[in-house]
Amino acid sequence: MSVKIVAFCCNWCSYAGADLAGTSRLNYPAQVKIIRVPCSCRVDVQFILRAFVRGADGVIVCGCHLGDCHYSTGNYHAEGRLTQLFSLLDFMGFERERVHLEWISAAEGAKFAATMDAFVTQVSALGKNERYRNMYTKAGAQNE
Amino acid sequence: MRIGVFVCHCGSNIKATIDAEYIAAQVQQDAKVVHAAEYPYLCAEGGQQKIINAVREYQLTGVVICACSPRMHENTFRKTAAKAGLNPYQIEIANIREQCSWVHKNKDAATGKALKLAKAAIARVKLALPLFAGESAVTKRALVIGGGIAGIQTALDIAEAGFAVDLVESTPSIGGKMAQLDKTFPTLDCAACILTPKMVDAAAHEKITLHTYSEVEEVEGFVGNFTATIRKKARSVDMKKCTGCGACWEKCPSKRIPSEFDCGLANRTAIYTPFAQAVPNVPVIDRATCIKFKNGRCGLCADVCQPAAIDFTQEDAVFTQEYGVIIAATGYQVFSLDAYGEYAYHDSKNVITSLELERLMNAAGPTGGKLQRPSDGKAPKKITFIQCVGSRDITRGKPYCSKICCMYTAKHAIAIKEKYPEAEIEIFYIDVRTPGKGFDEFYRRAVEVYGVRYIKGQVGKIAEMNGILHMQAVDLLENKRFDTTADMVVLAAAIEPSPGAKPLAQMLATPMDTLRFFSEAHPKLRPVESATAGIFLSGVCHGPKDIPETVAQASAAACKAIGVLAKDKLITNPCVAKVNDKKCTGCGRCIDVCPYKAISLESNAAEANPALCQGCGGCASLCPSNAMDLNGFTHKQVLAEVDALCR
Amino acid sequence: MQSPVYTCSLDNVTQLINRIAEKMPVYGDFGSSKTTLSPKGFFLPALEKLYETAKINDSYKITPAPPENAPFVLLGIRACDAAAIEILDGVYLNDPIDPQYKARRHASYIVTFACETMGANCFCQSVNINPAAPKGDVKAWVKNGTFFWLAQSEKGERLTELLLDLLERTIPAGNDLLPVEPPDSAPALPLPADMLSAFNAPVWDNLHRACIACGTCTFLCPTCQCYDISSHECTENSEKTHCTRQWDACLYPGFTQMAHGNPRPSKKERFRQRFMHKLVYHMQKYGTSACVGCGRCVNKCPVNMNIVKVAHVLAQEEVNAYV
Amino acid sequence: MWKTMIERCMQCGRCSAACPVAPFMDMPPHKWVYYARNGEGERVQNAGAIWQCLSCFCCEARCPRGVKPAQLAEEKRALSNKVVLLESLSEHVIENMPQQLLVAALRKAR
Amino acid sequence: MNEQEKMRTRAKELHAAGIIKQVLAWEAGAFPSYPAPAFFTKPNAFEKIVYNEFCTANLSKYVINITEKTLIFLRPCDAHSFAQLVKENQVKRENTYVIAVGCEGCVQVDEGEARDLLESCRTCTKTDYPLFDEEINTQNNPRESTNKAARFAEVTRLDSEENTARYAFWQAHFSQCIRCNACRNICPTCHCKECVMDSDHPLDGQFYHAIRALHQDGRCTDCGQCSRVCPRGIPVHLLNRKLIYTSNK
Repeated sequence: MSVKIVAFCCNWCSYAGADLAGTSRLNYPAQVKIIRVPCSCRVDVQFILRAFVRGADGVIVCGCHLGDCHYSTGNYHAEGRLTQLFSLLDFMGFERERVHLEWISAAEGAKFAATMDAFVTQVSALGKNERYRNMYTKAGAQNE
Repeated sequence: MRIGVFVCHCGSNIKATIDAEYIAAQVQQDAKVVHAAEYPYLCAEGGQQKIINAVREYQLTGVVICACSPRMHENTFRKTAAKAGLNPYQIEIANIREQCSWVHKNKDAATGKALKLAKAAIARVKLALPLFAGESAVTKRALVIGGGIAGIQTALDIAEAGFAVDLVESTPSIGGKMAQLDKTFPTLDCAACILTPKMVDAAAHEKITLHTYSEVEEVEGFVGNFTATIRKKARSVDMKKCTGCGACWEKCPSKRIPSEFDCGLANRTAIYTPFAQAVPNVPVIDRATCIKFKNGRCGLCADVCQPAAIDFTQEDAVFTQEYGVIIAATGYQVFSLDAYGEYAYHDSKNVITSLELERLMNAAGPTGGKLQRPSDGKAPKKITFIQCVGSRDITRGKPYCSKICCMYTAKHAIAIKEKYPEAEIEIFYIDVRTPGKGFDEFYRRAVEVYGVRYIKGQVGKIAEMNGILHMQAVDLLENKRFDTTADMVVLAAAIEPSPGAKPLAQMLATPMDTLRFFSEAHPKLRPVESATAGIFLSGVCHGPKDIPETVAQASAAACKAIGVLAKDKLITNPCVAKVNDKKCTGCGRCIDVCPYKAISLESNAAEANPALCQGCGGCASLCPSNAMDLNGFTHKQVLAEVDALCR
Repeated sequence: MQSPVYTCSLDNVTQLINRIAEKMPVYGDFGSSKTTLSPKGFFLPALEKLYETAKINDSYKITPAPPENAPFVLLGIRACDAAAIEILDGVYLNDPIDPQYKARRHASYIVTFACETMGANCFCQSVNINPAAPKGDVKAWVKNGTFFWLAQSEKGERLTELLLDLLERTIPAGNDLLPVEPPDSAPALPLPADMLSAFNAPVWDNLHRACIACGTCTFLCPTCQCYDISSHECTENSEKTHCTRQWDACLYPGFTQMAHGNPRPSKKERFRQRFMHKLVYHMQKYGTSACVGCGRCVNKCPVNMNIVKVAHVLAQEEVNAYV
Repeated sequence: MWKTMIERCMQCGRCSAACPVAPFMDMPPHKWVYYARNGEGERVQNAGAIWQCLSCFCCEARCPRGVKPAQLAEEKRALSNKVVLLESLSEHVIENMPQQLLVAALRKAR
Repeated sequence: MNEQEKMRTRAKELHAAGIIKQVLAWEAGAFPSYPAPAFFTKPNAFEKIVYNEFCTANLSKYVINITEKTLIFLRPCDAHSFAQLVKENQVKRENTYVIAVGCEGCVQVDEGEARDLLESCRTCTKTDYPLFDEEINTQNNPRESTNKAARFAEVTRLDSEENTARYAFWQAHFSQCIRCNACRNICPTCHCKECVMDSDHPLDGQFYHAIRALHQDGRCTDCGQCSRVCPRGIPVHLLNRKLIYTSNK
């Protein structure tokens, strides 16, 4: 079963980058499904964790390059918060490669497609996200 | 909840790789979807009509449109929904063109993904609350901070449009740096001839109120509803009575105070007007140097003043005023050359900056326009100009090019050669940058007509020995180091924002770059507005620029400000943060994350000001108890979308 | 006819256990003290699936979970836990009978073990339970080096038949049949003079504040028997759902959350309910307090709140800050 | 090897202007950086100028882009296998050689 | 430990002087080594105040939204939590009268006997009191910098291991978790009126521990209560320490 990827894209830069990838007819895997958010700082840690628990195998957050944020400091807060989340997930033993933060501007359609390609291959290598579902069940226990 | 789903073919753009009928059929399995249809061109007139009819016929309370990117037609479909009587924020768009049909070739994969995106949009629209754009009143009055050419031009344009303007200037007279200049490039017409008429117009204009010798102390509020506290420093002279006759500063005994206006090259009295054509032409008592204020004796000026306008007991007057918009026009100052010992600027009187040269050349200046060496007053026969002193320097100076030096140095060279044809002028440069209209022709005239010698190289060291300035220099084209001498050296010093800019930016909560220039909202889309709504940028406070550009930008800032003042009501973006005060514990963590300082603590619960909030959502995702939420992108909506996409 | 007392030497007790283990699974041992978790989990698991529903075109098919009636043996159950199991029987085996509980309970053999010493925070004697005379299908005890085994129920006899070749009938000289009686160390747990008035006692306002409503006491308590039923969607395919029963705690805010709101809105009501149920309501309905004095809640409560202090305060014996 | 930041140079010539020894050099400091940047390192290495450099660091102090010509010279000297023999300097030269030049020369002599 | 006497006398004096209305301290329980936090309103009850190495509960959370003027005794870890609560406007400083008390570390109690020093006390690096009105032998806080290394030893040890080894470590622990929320209810900086795990994510218990730790990022004062109260002994404080460790870097 192919992996499920959720991508949070900020409306002003990376979502526009995704649209540009579209208009330039570039190609990236269909498992990637994009959720539009006003700014990368709108991506709450609960959204990412909820996605994993509900069956996503990889989550990528895209935002404007540092300094280009439409809301001036949004992406700095996003970076601060998400680096803490990623280091905690790694600490808890979840594969760090299932989450990713990338700055993509409205003019980088090609970069968007390339980033999605690379991310899907990276997550497919890890396969389905069993660790999230089994964290609370003893390896052998079956009470789900 | 009755939802209608409309799948667009977009001609063949979507239809080619996505099976629209299949999606229209599949979404009907959801009990809440009461109508689903597809149409070749939804954005066209026919398509929109189809949506309006369906909304009326099936009494739809939510519409999902599977078509192109919301960045393309979100507003179009919002207007369609409004026409159909539905709240414009109860429609959701699934981007199945740019982000699906155009980027996935395999039909099944594309259709499967499109169905998932449609289901996600349905999940969002089920939770979409009707949103209503807020309104806030607009005070029909503008505040311009900084009385240079930029501030004056902006004030005049706004006043011409019929709105009241307060022009606040910290020095005793408006005019700014331009008043100190002799001639202006590229037309060589005299600065005063352009500036003074504008100053008089500004003073006389019934819509403009001048507040000179005043400073803005505090600014609160938001676009349309600013409240500024302004302190009018005590001039110790009653402005109504004073006729500007000048008897007082004639008689004033303390005459040895270096005049800021003349860059210290001449002296002024304790009671003074900065320059002859000062507007308002009312003197100010400099309390730090006036003998009356130092030890209570003197008071001569009061005695000679017929209209008895002198009033030593005058106090600072602080007043608050409502404004709709604020324009920053704080201008620039010359970069201090303390770090550049090698040019001996502080050691030798004959090494001066270009601004000081402007004063020496100015007819109203300390030498009445005669070019003299500040040390011995003789006319200099050989003058050397050194460019880029402090500019383009990342170690001790400013990393940027100050933009105006190449042109004003060429102007000085021509002006000197016109008055003293026999003078010998050398200019050391890295690159001569003259990009403006008629600028390069002007620079070539200096070289070809007036025989000014441009040397591509630099001066390493200057030392004054018995009146002669000896210089160690290098000529890169000759590729050799040589020594030369000069009677006077003029340094083209860098320019930097005026000291008042940083505190003002903090007061207005407008972003500033690391070099203390105001940051524009967007270099191309919104060049004269700051990121904070209602604050506009005029002149060099935004970045180095010459007078033609300053005036152009000043008018642009005025036009943008008029755009706000002309409206009676400001429509505020409805997708703003809103707090559920039953859940909010008042911990205040959201306050610091807001780039627009839109959040405040009211009786132990946070509150977001809809007029200031731009809807970035940083506060909503920081709030641990989900008390803070963002209209249009609520926690529940995004979670529902995540669930729909992950199932 | 009271069945005879059997004995065997201490070292072949493990043989006894292995023999039983050949027939059916055996849990627990004759360890030094009571287990940290109570045995209620064997009859009322923390989480069990009640039934599954599957959607078949437009109708639903419900498949109840099969009852677990495979026999099993619990060894080393102490007097307090044995009494607790009886209390649970009183609730789950009387009308309305709980089928899952009944299946597991009838399949179980309880081998109890007498306590010679009182644990640090045991107070079973205060709730008139004799630690030396535990109920259960079989009572076992150790007295100066010999292991005694006495079947006390029909199930107990069936179990003893399996071990006849390992057990002897002879009683070693100088030994009477009774196990050692530990001294009576804790005063009787006082019960509120007027049962129902305790509900409005002003002490609750102050008494509840230390509690952090974490529910650890209800989780460990052998007699706490409240549960919550909820149905979940299988995350894999949304056509199937299953309904589960899991332990709940009256201390949790969601415990009595209803459509109109929550009759026990604040921690105070929930804290009061926990102890009123244990000391007063159960006493009224079944004649005994629902507390068996095992002391697990005293030991594990993070803020050292416990039922003994509450009982004393309720009985107004102890005048202190709360009154 | 050494952080010479030569990529930042804008050929303004201030280093050569500031260099006290530049008039006597066959290749002024701004040319060292120019050639080093264009990949002609050997030209600089073979230039006599790098041996005339007093290591007074005036060039680095005055450079507006933070380029390090003196360190570039130091690097080239280290690369070249030329050796300044102390005994080859006459008595007279040692007496009235400026103290700074003596220290710089000795530091380079091996 | 004569702090107990001084605390009782000070409580009486302050109450008599009308400066305070009630006292929050530890009270002797029915069993000797189980003192519980309690509010004392009647002076005659002040005799019940007890202070020994069994007083393991952190008192700062009980003063949230307190209305009457309360005397509260704080040790270094409680004091830091209290300061964070004041910073987050959860308690009005003027409603509290704070006495800082010395602390030599508390011990874990199991079956009535004292086991070893609490994990948080063994690696305690706090010897200062951010805010207090009075002090009672605060000089004898012995812990100096010796614990600085110990504080993050476990975090660095886990970090050095393989990702799968860490997963096994945490799975072994979290599969024991009974979601009693004690770690959330005891944590001073976890004071939401309604927890998002109950309101917005009732069915997603799997990321409860990650969310709880991340919500304390930048606020956690490392008082160690979350691990102390866990009935299943899960070292959840390591999650918070990891966040502190990375944000320090």
